[in-house]
Amino acid sequence: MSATSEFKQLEIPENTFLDSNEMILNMGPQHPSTHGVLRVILKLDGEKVLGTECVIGYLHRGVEKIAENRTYVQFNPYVDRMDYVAAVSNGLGYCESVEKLINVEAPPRAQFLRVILAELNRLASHQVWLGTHALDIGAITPLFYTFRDREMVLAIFEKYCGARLTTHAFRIGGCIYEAYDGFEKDVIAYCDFVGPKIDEYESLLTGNRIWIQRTKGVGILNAADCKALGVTGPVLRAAGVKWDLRKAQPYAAYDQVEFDIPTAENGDTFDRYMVRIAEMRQSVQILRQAVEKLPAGPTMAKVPKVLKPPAGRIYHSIEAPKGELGYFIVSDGSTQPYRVRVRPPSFVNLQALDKMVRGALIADVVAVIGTLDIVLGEVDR
Amino acid sequence: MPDEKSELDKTPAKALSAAPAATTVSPTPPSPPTSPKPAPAAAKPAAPAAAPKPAPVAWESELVASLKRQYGTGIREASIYLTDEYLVVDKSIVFDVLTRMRDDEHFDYCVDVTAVHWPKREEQFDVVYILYSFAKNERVRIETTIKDGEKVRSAFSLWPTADWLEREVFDMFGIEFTEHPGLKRILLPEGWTGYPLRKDYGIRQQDQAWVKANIGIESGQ
Amino acid sequence: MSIAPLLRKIFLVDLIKGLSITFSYQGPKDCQTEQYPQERPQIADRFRGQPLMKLGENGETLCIGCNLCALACPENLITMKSDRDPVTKKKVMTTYVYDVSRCMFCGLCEEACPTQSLKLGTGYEMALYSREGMVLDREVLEHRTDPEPYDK
Amino acid sequence: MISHFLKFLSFQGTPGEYGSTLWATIYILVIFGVASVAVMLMTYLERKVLAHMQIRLGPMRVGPHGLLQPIADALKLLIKEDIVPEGADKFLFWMAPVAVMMTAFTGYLVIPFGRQHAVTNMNIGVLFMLGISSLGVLAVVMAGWSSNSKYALMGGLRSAAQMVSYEVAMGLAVVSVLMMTSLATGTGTMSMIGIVESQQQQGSWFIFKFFPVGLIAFAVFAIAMVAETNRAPFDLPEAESELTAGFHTEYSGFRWSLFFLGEYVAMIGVSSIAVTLWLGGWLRPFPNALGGASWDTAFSCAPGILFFGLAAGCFIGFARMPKKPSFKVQAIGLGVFGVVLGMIGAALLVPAVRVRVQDIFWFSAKVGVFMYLYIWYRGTFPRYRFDQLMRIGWKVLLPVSLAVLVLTALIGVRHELVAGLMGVTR
Repeated sequence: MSATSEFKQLEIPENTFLDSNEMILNMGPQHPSTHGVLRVILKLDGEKVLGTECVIGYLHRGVEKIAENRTYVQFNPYVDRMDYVAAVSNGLGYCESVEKLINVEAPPRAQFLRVILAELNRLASHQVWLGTHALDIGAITPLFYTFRDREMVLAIFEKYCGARLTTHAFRIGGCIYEAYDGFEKDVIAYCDFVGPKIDEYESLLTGNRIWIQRTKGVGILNAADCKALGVTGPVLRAAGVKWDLRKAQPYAAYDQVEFDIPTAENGDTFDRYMVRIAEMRQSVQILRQAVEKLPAGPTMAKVPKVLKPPAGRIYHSIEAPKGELGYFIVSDGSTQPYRVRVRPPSFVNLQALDKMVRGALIADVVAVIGTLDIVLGEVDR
Repeated sequence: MPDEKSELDKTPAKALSAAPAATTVSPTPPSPPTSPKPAPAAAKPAAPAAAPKPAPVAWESELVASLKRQYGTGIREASIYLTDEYLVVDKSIVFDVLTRMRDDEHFDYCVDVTAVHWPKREEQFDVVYILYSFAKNERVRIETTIKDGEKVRSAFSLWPTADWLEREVFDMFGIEFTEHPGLKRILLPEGWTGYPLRKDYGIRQQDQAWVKANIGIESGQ
Repeated sequence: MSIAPLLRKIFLVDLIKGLSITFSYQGPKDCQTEQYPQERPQIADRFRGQPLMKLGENGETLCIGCNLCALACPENLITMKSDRDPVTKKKVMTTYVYDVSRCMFCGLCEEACPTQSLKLGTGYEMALYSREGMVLDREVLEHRTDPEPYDK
Repeated sequence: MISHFLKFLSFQGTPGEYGSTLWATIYILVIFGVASVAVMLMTYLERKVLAHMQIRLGPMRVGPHGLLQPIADALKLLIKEDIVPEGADKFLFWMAPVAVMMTAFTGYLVIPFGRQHAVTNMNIGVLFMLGISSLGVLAVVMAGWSSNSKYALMGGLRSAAQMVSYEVAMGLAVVSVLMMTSLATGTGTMSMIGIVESQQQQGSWFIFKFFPVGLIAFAVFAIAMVAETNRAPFDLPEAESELTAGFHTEYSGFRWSLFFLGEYVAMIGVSSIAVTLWLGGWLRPFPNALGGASWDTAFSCAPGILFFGLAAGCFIGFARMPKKPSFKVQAIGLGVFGVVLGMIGAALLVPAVRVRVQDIFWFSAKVGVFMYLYIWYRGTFPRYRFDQLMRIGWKVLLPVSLAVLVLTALIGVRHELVAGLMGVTR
């Protein structure tokens, strides 16, 4: 929440006739399209953006400090509150990290359940992204269609673990909830349902000339910039880097399902849109395979009731819908983590905003914020 | 609905009663009955299944050997712990090592920069860099230790992503980075006193003066 | 540019495709709105909502005063006091306070409960006009009658 | 008094032509009232139609099926606190909404809702209408400037640029119609009533004239008019996701409602121009294919039948209402509303009323189609970016409208020549 020190020296002098100056425009934290409480200070020349500065922290809750004061098990529900749109992925990353720390592996059934839920969540997250992104660009209707389809995912979550948004679906050592009766049927029904719906989003947007004009060539971020800025997830893949942690360093049961990593070439907003749409299709494919292969067996590994991991430190990361979500956990041998560091994809990706919007127009800033797919709960933690 | 017994009622109890009440870590990960998961690319040589507690084992590789040749005792430790490869290097050479990692070893992606506070040690802080190489699909952690008040050279010139990550470390731990383009608080408001992730900072503690001056309330708690 | 895309562009095919989708959704059967107080959502059995303490068949409490739920709670919102019964030498819960205002419905307490006495039920209409009402004691948890469902 | 009344009723023309200031004033008041009611209806329909496109229900609580929602909105806006931002130019801030209203309503002076149903038959009607509607931009700029807010200023600037650019294409498209009016009479007319009458004489709506030239001119106008009224997909001046609300960001309560009213009145206004110029104004559809006195009678029954249909819809809704005590008032309200609609429908079938009302009905029906299109666009399209908007205005619409103008002239001259050679008398 730093002030505008960088722009402070740019005090606007007394206006004279036909004298033009740069304008500082404050966007947010109360603004319809900053996806929460992001504040962007724009330096403008007319409508053209000369520079930006992000001011974040309005939603800072000190998750990492909370972690140091909770036991490993107790901290689990808190991670759902970071990226609340993809709570399952957060929980998956945390549980896998602690499992790595205590050297326990979840049973195969749990692994597959995790894949199913994480992919459902990826679809839900992308649907929220698509709806809000389209809303930013001015199409208000896709939002309602995507939220309708997301509703089915939330219904499955509710039936599976009793909560819709902040699910707390996984526990350290596996999944504490057994799949309910008809779980597989529901997932397959959702797969059958959502396929045509993705086509529908596409026919509303993909071919639309306004959509193409608004997204093609906007907010270009090439592969080198992506790597330098640490940008991961669909943004990186849209720049042509075929890298997905699900393939590069498989976790859960991702090595037992087949899927492609969709990529694009230009790294502009349209490509990121196409990559995410393709990812949704891949997720549907993963879901079908995972349901088919879902093995029988226990869902929880043997984990002591009082968790005291040996002293040590590990880093583990997963492919969250927004990018690489990592947990760096330091244990001192007690029941509480000594330090938990969350490597949030939204936080790192948001850094690229300045690079992407320099020289663009105000309308593009909104489009780029949308295409980065940030969740302020995760940016600020 | 006291008489309605849903599955939820049974499952947790079953799972919990199956778990041993002991406080020690169960040493052997249960081997899955069907199709054991093939080891991922970075294999799991560490943490032998029989060992009661996983311990770091020495990390032998060409990279480590060449680094050791170049920096000698500057490389204090090179180990693998639970598949995580990490180096502990001296503060004086950490920037050089990072530069080398980026330029010669293709670690072109800086995953994270963070810190850990150990108030009882003389060198209070661990500064941790997590690097990843797309070409090698390999992740390396580079750690260094510094005293309170000591400065570290910023990795911004190597990876621009370090900008915000280092600002967050500064914000939360008060570790200063030299040659950083704009080192200031990022999550907390400017003018806040105290560094929340230090161990001597209480979980309910906050800058009362700031809160009073800027928000006009006595306390947020 | 070949002729077909050009024609498609001139005749606004892309725009008409979008228009036809929004047009086709106008029917009342596609409507997804749930008119809340009249139509009530289907709540899953596992839903984690209103906390309850279940009673045994004869109306006796199932709680054995083990305090595990209070220990499991990340928010420390459960306060329990127990005494040892002088006759049976068993622990007996004396007071039990559950502060729903801080609850995040994670379900760790019900998982910790060895007798399945504590449960997060399916009630979801928990809005109140006062914070004090959110602090539930044993009486409320055990004999909670669901409030009159909102129907206006 | 009564004879005066009957004399005016039997006069086939507007109050302006009749030369009565009293009747003109009455007409103005009636138009003002009806337009305001139409805006309220439009807000209700917009919310309902948009909601259904977005698989929602829209307003359902205030009155049966939210029928009283516009009234509730209006009340809420009237009693809301009126905030003037610090540092605002008070006078301009006060003037801007008034100016929006004035410009929007002044154009209605020349709109012919029927042969008799216009305040006056002004000989420069179209020019007057275009001129007045382009004055609206002044009010928007005033609002944007006086608010002392950067968002409002940006909105005002965008609006000024946008309205000025699209005016050009709009005007050129109109000129092609004016040329078409000269075909039958030798001299064209700018009178709105005259344009409709010339379509009647030529036996063709101008949208079908010299197919597809008329259609293209109409398309240019239809696009430009959406931009002119700042509606999606050209709603940049008030682009919510970028500028929160554009030029009226700082307005609240009653002042804001004047902007709102002005916007919708302007929408109806420009749609009226389009209807008058291309879609035959108050003329009923299929005058040639389905001509004759019996068809005339059949078509004149349409308004009554429409109201009966609406009443039937109300009764179906009445029957479907949940049978709960809390719904009793709503159900009765819907039933009563249905009865009222039915009675109106019955009244509209009386021959004397029927003949006088059918013009207004056909005109309103055509305008209604445009209103639906406005809502439909808003429900479907993303928003253009500023530079793209300008590009379309100057690089697409302007050349096309120029080409249409030239084509119309060429075809018109050829048509006249052929007609002259054939010796057809005008």
